[in-house]
Amino acid sequence: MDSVIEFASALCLLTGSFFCLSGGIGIIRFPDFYTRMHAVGVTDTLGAGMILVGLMLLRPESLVLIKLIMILLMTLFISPTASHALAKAALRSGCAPLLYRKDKE
Amino acid sequence: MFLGLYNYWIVVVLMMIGFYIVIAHGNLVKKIVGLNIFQTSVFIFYISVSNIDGGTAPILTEGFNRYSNPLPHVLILTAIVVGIATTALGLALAMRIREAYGSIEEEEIQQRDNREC
Amino acid sequence: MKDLFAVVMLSGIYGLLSASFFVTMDAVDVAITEAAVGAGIATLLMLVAVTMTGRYEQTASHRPVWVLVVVLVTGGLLLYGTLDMPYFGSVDAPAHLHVAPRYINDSMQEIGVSNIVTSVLASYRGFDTLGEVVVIFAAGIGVLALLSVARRPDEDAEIDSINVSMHEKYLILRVVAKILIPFILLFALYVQFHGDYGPGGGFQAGVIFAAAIILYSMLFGMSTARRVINQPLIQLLSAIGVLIYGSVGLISLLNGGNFLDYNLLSGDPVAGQHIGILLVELGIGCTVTSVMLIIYFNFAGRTEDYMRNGRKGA
Amino acid sequence: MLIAATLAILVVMALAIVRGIIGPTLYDRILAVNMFGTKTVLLISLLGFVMGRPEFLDIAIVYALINFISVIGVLHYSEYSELKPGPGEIERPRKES
Repeated sequence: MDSVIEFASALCLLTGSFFCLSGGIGIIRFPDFYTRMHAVGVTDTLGAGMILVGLMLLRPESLVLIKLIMILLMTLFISPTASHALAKAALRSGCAPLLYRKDKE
Repeated sequence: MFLGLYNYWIVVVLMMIGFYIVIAHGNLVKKIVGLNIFQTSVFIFYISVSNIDGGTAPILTEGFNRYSNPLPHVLILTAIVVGIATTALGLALAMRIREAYGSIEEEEIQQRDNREC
Repeated sequence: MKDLFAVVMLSGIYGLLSASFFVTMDAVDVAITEAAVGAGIATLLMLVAVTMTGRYEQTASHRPVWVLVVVLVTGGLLLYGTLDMPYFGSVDAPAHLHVAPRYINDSMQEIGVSNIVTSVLASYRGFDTLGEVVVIFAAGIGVLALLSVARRPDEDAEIDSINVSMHEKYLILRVVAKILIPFILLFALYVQFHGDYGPGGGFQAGVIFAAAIILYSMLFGMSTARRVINQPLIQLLSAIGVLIYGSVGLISLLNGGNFLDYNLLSGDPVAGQHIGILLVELGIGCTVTSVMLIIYFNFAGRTEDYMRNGRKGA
Repeated sequence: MLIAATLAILVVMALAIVRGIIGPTLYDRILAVNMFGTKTVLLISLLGFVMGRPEFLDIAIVYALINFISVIGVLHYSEYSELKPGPGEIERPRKES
């Protein structure tokens, strides 16, 4: 039983790290601001969630578990909100997406 | 042989970066950023001194008997909060200078002062 | 870098980075403080200042070589000085041999608090901390003296119009913030009172508390926030915090002990220490919260006035 | 496995710093700071487990909250009046009147 949980947590951690890494590559390689934000916004939530779930499986004690759940909840709240605010602010300031700019030309 | 001293080297490098910014840049806000870097290098110095091999955070629990030194932590904890308060004071001064002189570049302020004298 | 906005952003990253460094160095209390201060409040204040003072730095007309020489020479001398220092992490460094073992070994019996940092902060070196709190208080007064503007109370209609225009812009943020703000305040109280057993204490809690209110004032407008948070009250609170701290010291003096000797606050020395630390942390929390709020409200209020007048002038 | 995840996070943080330094527009930098903040939360939670004292997750919570507040603050002030960057963000020093 223990080894099953350990394996599951390792799996979660690995997939989480993979998502984070792909987000990191995305923020460097993508051509304009909105695509970069897409890369980060999507992978951040999922990657962070996976890693936190992996940690939860490692230490199913009361207080640590509760704190991890709180962090998870907050990540789920905060990360999309921040992305939304960022995109809105960028659009408002007149920073047009790349595709839109190409269409106009 | 001297590799065990690398923490001090990092501190010195950071400190000198801050020092350089404070001296070489004319913009007052940038000078304050430089001062902040300088300040953080001192924090890092204290904290790295307090660290002990195999030690753990100085909160007593069962199963640990070697803790890192709590005294520098206390000093730095208060220093950080005092640091932000003084930084705020510096920024407030910069804002007032901007209102009075229309600029926060050191040289322009100097020129205006000279003209008025 | 000429763009000061970028400089501020990078300094925010620097704050986050140094806080993770503090975690790896086992300094959890320091890390929590740096997290709240270096990454949050400092970045915000610098941004406000940059908004006020202009975004671009002018090119310096000359980069004197002597600056580099001075810096390099000082750095070289400092590096030379480090050669005599004890190695990183060594157990028998002079810093670990004098008072630290006493704190670590005796604080459980004498103070009864498992977080040694808290016991050293509030009890063993209580007088130092009093000094720090007074410095923070003085800085708050300084900012108040430099930046405060006499303002007439905003009219209801004006507030409403600002409110409506912001409502549209910040709708989603407001909904999320409404969920988060009570939680942040609650968490600040947890940090305040859990400081005896985990990382935390008055300084950290004060900053977090202030951060929650700053979030509110950003999303709901300065005028609304000014109505919710009474300015004279905050100024009073910052003084009251110092007063609580000082009077705890005076009470122990009156009970026949030394200044800030909490053993005499109650019949049992350990219980006395508990009461003393609790009160002192409360005082610290009050002062730090209200000073941070004073600083922020004056910075932001000044900027707001400047922007409004600038627009009218243009 | 914890170590591997920690290393991955460190690499991502380095990438975020690179974006923060080169990022052509202001919003790229804000994005980098935001991402760096989330990754710091994860790093601290992981470090707590690596060091064997996971009681210190309070710090990670503080981070998550403060990171949100600072991102909102940055956006709020970057929208203020004349400081808006143009698209493409021409970096030239501007004479202040």
